[in-house]
Amino acid sequence: MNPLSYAYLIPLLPALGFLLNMLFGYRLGKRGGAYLSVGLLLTSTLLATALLLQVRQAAPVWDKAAVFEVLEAEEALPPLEEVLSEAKAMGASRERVEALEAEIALAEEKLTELEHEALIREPAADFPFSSETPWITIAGEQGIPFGFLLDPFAALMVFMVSLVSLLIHLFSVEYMAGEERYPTFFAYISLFAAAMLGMVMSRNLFLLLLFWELMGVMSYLLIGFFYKKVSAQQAMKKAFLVTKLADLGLLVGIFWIYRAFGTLDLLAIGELAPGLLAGSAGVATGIGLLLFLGAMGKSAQFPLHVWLLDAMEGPTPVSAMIHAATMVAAGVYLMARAYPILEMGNALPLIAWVGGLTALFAAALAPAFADIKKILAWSTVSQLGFMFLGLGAFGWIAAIFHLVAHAFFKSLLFLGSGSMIHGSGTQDIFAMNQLKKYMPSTRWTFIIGGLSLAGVFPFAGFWSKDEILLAVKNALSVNGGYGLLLLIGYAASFLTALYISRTYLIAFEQAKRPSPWQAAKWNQGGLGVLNMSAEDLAQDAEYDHHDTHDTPHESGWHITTALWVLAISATVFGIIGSPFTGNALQGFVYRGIVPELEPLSAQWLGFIVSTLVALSGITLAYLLYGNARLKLQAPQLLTQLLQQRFYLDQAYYFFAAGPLTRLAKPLAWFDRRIIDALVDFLAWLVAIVGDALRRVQTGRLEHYAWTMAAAAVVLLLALSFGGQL
Amino acid sequence: MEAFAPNVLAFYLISAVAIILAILAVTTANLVRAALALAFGFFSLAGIFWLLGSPFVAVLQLVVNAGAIPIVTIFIVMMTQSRFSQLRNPLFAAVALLVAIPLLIAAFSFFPSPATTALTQTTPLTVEALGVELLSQRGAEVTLSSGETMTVQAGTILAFEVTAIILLVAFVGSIILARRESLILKLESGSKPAAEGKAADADA
Amino acid sequence: MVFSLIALLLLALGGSMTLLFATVLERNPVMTAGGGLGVAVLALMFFALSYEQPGVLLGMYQLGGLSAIGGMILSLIAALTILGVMANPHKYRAGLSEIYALILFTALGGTLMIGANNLLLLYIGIELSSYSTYILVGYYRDERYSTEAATKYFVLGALASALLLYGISLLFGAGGGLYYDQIAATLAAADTLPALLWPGLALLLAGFGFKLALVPFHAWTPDAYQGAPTMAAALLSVGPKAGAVIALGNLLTQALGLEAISGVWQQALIWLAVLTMTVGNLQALNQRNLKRLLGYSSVAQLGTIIVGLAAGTLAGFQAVILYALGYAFTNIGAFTSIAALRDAGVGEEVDDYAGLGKRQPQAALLFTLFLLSLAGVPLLAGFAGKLFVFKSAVDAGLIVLATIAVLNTVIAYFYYFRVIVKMWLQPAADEAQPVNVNAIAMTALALGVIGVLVIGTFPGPFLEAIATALEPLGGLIIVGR
Amino acid sequence: MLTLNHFLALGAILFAIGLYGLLSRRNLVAILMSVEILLNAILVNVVAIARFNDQAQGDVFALFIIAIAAAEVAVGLALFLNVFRLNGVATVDPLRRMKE
Repeated sequence: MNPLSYAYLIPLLPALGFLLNMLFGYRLGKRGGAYLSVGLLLTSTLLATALLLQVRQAAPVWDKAAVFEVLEAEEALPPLEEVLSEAKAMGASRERVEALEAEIALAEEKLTELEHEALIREPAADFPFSSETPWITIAGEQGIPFGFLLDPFAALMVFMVSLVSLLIHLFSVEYMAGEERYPTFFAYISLFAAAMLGMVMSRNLFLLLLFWELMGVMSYLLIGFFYKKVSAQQAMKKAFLVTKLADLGLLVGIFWIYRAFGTLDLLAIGELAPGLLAGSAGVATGIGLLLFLGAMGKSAQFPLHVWLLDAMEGPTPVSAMIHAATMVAAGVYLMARAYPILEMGNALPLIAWVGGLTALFAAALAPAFADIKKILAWSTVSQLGFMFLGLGAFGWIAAIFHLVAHAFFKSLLFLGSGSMIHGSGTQDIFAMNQLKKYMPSTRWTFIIGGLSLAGVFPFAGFWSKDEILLAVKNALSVNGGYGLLLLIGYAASFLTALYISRTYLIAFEQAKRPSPWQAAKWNQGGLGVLNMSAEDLAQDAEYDHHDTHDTPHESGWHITTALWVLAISATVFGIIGSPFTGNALQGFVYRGIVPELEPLSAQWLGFIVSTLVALSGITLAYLLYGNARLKLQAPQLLTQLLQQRFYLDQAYYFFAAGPLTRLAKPLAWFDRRIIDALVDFLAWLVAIVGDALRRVQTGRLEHYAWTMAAAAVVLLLALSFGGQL
Repeated sequence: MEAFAPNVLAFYLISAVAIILAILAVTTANLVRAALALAFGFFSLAGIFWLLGSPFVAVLQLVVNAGAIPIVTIFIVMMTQSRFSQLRNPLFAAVALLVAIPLLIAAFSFFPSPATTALTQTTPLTVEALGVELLSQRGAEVTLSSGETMTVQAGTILAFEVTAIILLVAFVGSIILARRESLILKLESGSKPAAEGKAADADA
Repeated sequence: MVFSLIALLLLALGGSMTLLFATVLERNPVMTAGGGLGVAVLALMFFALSYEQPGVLLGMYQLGGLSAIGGMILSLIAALTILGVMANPHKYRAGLSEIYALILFTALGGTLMIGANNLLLLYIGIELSSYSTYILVGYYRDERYSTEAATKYFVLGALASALLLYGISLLFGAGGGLYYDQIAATLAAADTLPALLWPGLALLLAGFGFKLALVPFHAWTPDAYQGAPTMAAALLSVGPKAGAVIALGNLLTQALGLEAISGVWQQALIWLAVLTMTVGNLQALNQRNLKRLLGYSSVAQLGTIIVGLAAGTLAGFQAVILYALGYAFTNIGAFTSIAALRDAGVGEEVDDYAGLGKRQPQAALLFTLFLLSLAGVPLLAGFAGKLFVFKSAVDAGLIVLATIAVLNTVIAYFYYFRVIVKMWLQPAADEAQPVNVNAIAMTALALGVIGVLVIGTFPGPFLEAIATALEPLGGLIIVGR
Repeated sequence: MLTLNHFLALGAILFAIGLYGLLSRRNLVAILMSVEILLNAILVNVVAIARFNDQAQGDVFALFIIAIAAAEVAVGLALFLNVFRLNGVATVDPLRRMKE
């Protein structure tokens, strides 16, 4: 059975969940709607699993050892060609040139032979699966068809998104219980998942953009789910505005692609790009930067990361959804999809730098926070930075490897934090009271997630992060600047290990103690970051006043099941990208003729270094927070600076809001007095003319007949003489 | 002179009669007289058709246009008690002239020129050929009673069938619009269709 | 081929049979209405089955392709109109099956116009749909308004058909035959174009101008709509117009597609389009009666459709047909809303609609959607039609025309939104009593909205089908830049 | 010599007269008579053109015009009777309720 025959159901079922929950959610009993959503998504996940298996079945299989030989043979070619062109330029003898040419031909022949040998199994005839039905047809142009593209990359994403979304749904059944708008929540979050699933399956950029925007809308609604809170209102607006601003870039980029390629079909773009853009790196760079702008917004890259932290105003499952499976992954997905264009231009180093700096900057901020969700949010920003670093360092497969791995462990951590909040009634890690005593499942799964995040052998994060750092190291041969980025990457890894260990130690191991942050007047959230007045803050405080439990409790089976499944995924998943399995993942998802694999010999040094870096981070955290051997008081100024996120948000409000308001005042006057008056005048004129014309309609038959006959005669004269001329 | 060949003479004579009668028909105040003028005008047009070599059209013209229609018209003139048209509104006449004269000028300026074919060179149409055209398909080969075969040029059998529907519509329509009292209305005396359009009844 | 024939026979015989059984079924309005509806729906299905099977019926009528698409649009219009009538049959003198027969004959007339490959059948199709609509407009024989409307429509229609026929006779002289292919061949072979062609073309356009209610041949429209029974106005506003506009496109491209001629009719259509859109919209601005308002609005809409024909390209013709399809759903929906609300006791003046959003939210919502579609709001059928029409105009280099058209859309927003604002934002004049709209009317409205939404969101398949139908014409369109 | 132009001229003159009548008359029946003149003018055109081109289709067309004109008269007269019944006169004068 062709997977296309059922693939459309994968996004459709959660969308159906949305519809049913919106229409009947409140009539389906207490949890009826929720279980309905879970059931639909479970079906989607099963279908996604089938899809992944079928795509795997249809994909070509490579012999790893032979692939190395191919790669070697490939590398040997360019120097030979160089020699030949040099020889020609020098005016070498005919025999020499012929000999060189023969050598190249031989090498090429050998390469083809090797390639043939390395291919253990041919791909199926209809691989990659894709469908196309007419949707928007424009006479004389290609138009925009409606279609799915189910290549290995898409299949992998579909599997990850549906599985993680399913677990988040399951988690929410318990976590959101008792909420007033319980069915609405499930409706929204189902559609959110549907939009992401639809996006990764889209065959063309226009469809992708539609789902992208749908996701934007759903995130807006979900972040503002507690819409009674002023901070939630502000946060939803902020998220929407920032991502919308970035989407503008994406939109222009897509237009540009249509102009350059005459199509938005991803398959066609992939095939056309090397030929079309060969001589025009400028176009490729331009398109790449515009797309990157869109991705920066969705994937929260510096300096457009500001919305992500405040998106924590949404319920915790929403955060998990946004940070793991859907929203932020969209940007990385888009960039990976647009890779054929990106590699023809010069935008990649910039992307690498933005990613690297974001990774470091966010990892540095995380230890300054006490709100567990905010720590994890910074962690997401940082990890996304890693992904973009990988993308920018020519390692797009490494980036998506990390994307999927991150989806598993970050959703695990978020759901874990949700469980902790659920159990202890607070988000402040200092206020949580030795959770390890009360919440064993949460504790162990959190440890697994944390180790994975910190990049400790053998968890998923270890393998994927190392792939990225390896890509950066390899990129050194292209550009020396990547050397600095490699250092930045290691620094960020170190900080990552530090902040996640700190979180664990304080929340699970330590007894409850007064939070140092409560005392400071610049405490969490607050005026500047969300542009809220003091009254708003007070109002919010009243709204979310609830008791913290001194004796936390473990969560129910919905939550622990979700946690354990994710924990297993976060452990196991990395293995398929590791050298143990012959880098199965990299061999599955690739572009070009053969997968570009790395031999173990090139990797083991990186493994050791990153293990050391992670362990040192954990050790430092243990010394600082675990047994407090090391007493280190950060200067208040630094803490404040970090806490206020380098005052970046304030700067935005100051520069965007202040001068704009001042500028707006005269403009408003101009608008009211001149433009509006002009418009009013025009409207008045139109009304007057309309009224006059209305009176022309006298209601008298003879007048009508006269007009008609006269008009016919005029037409007759005009056409007759006009035609004759 | 050739200009005064018998058929030329006949044409001018009949045309003059037809034009004068037509003018009478559109200007006379007495509508009965106008209808009569119309009838005789159409009668003379039948002569034109005869002249053109189309006897069947001429006969049909006599029967329908010159016969039936003026009679029905006179009936309606009587029934609507409007034997005399409210007379000559100069404005109406002026406007009508203002439109009709340019039309005439325009129509006259676009005759095919020079017209070389004389009427005498055309072949009259037999009724049989007309019938064949009317009741067969385009391109069909038909053997005439004379033994000749002819290829059907137009073949209007479909139009002929559709015309039946038009006549049916006209027939039904006249009944709907003009029957004296609606039987159905009596049957359901409860519902007055007069409700529609009431809102505008204030003679806006 | 067979299916198209069956569909035509269904419309012709179905109408006749309804008349025949009128006496038997006189007292059973449901049977007669159901019969009429069934015929229309079946015809729609058979046309749909046949659109990829071209053929010629008795030498005069092109089966399949364009005529099937046209037949589908017209059968659909007939079905929706009949549904609207069914919603309150006693309004239309219950049991009188004539109304269903006349609706079916109007559709048949339109279909014949579209499929005609000669001037004779074109004329007969036009007259068939005209006579049927004359009678439908004057259907309330005891109503002064209805009779006045019908008389105005009839007298002007008679004038128009005389002009059209005079034009046809001149074209017959110029083209040496009644068949489009004969005319095209004669004209293409002529060294100089015959002089009779130009007055013929002018009078032809004048005649079609009346049918399509193009300014300045439009004066009858608002009066006829206001006075006619509402569903008759609904039919009148789309049925003959959809037929005539496609038939005109067919005639102009197939018989008069020669570049030297097309330049002239394009120019004429451009002027007519500009006049029609502008005057129609301006006259609509201050209308108080909703049916009159929709009458003027339909004038303006037709002006917009004509833009696609003026473009003179295949894409333009394609857009015209899509527009006509969407317009059919939208306008019948709007009129059905008015009829349904009227039956429920709401007046026909704009002011009567104040606060309707509270009194009858469902119907008000659907009506709003129809108005939005007429205004051309994205994702609705009206937008798709406008978009593709404007695009074809721009592609044909008619930038100024397209600009004027877009400006006109803005003017149109004023009066459509005036009604919407009235419904949703203003309090009801009388005590806000809920209004009951009956189920059949709601079904008709819902069908209309579904059509509007489907065409608005997924115009692709429709455009595709239309393109397939237009394919055989491609070679005949000599214009195209 | 009689040419096509003679007949077209006759047709044009009759058409102009009919148009004059249609535009100047106020009585509806008189207007209908004018319409008849218009149609007869066209008949002259059609038959003449057909004869000069030796085409039977013009004559056939003429038959249809006559038939359809008769149908038109039937509908029109029924309608005018109705106008008379409702207004007491059969002229255009009372037909001005709907305007603007």
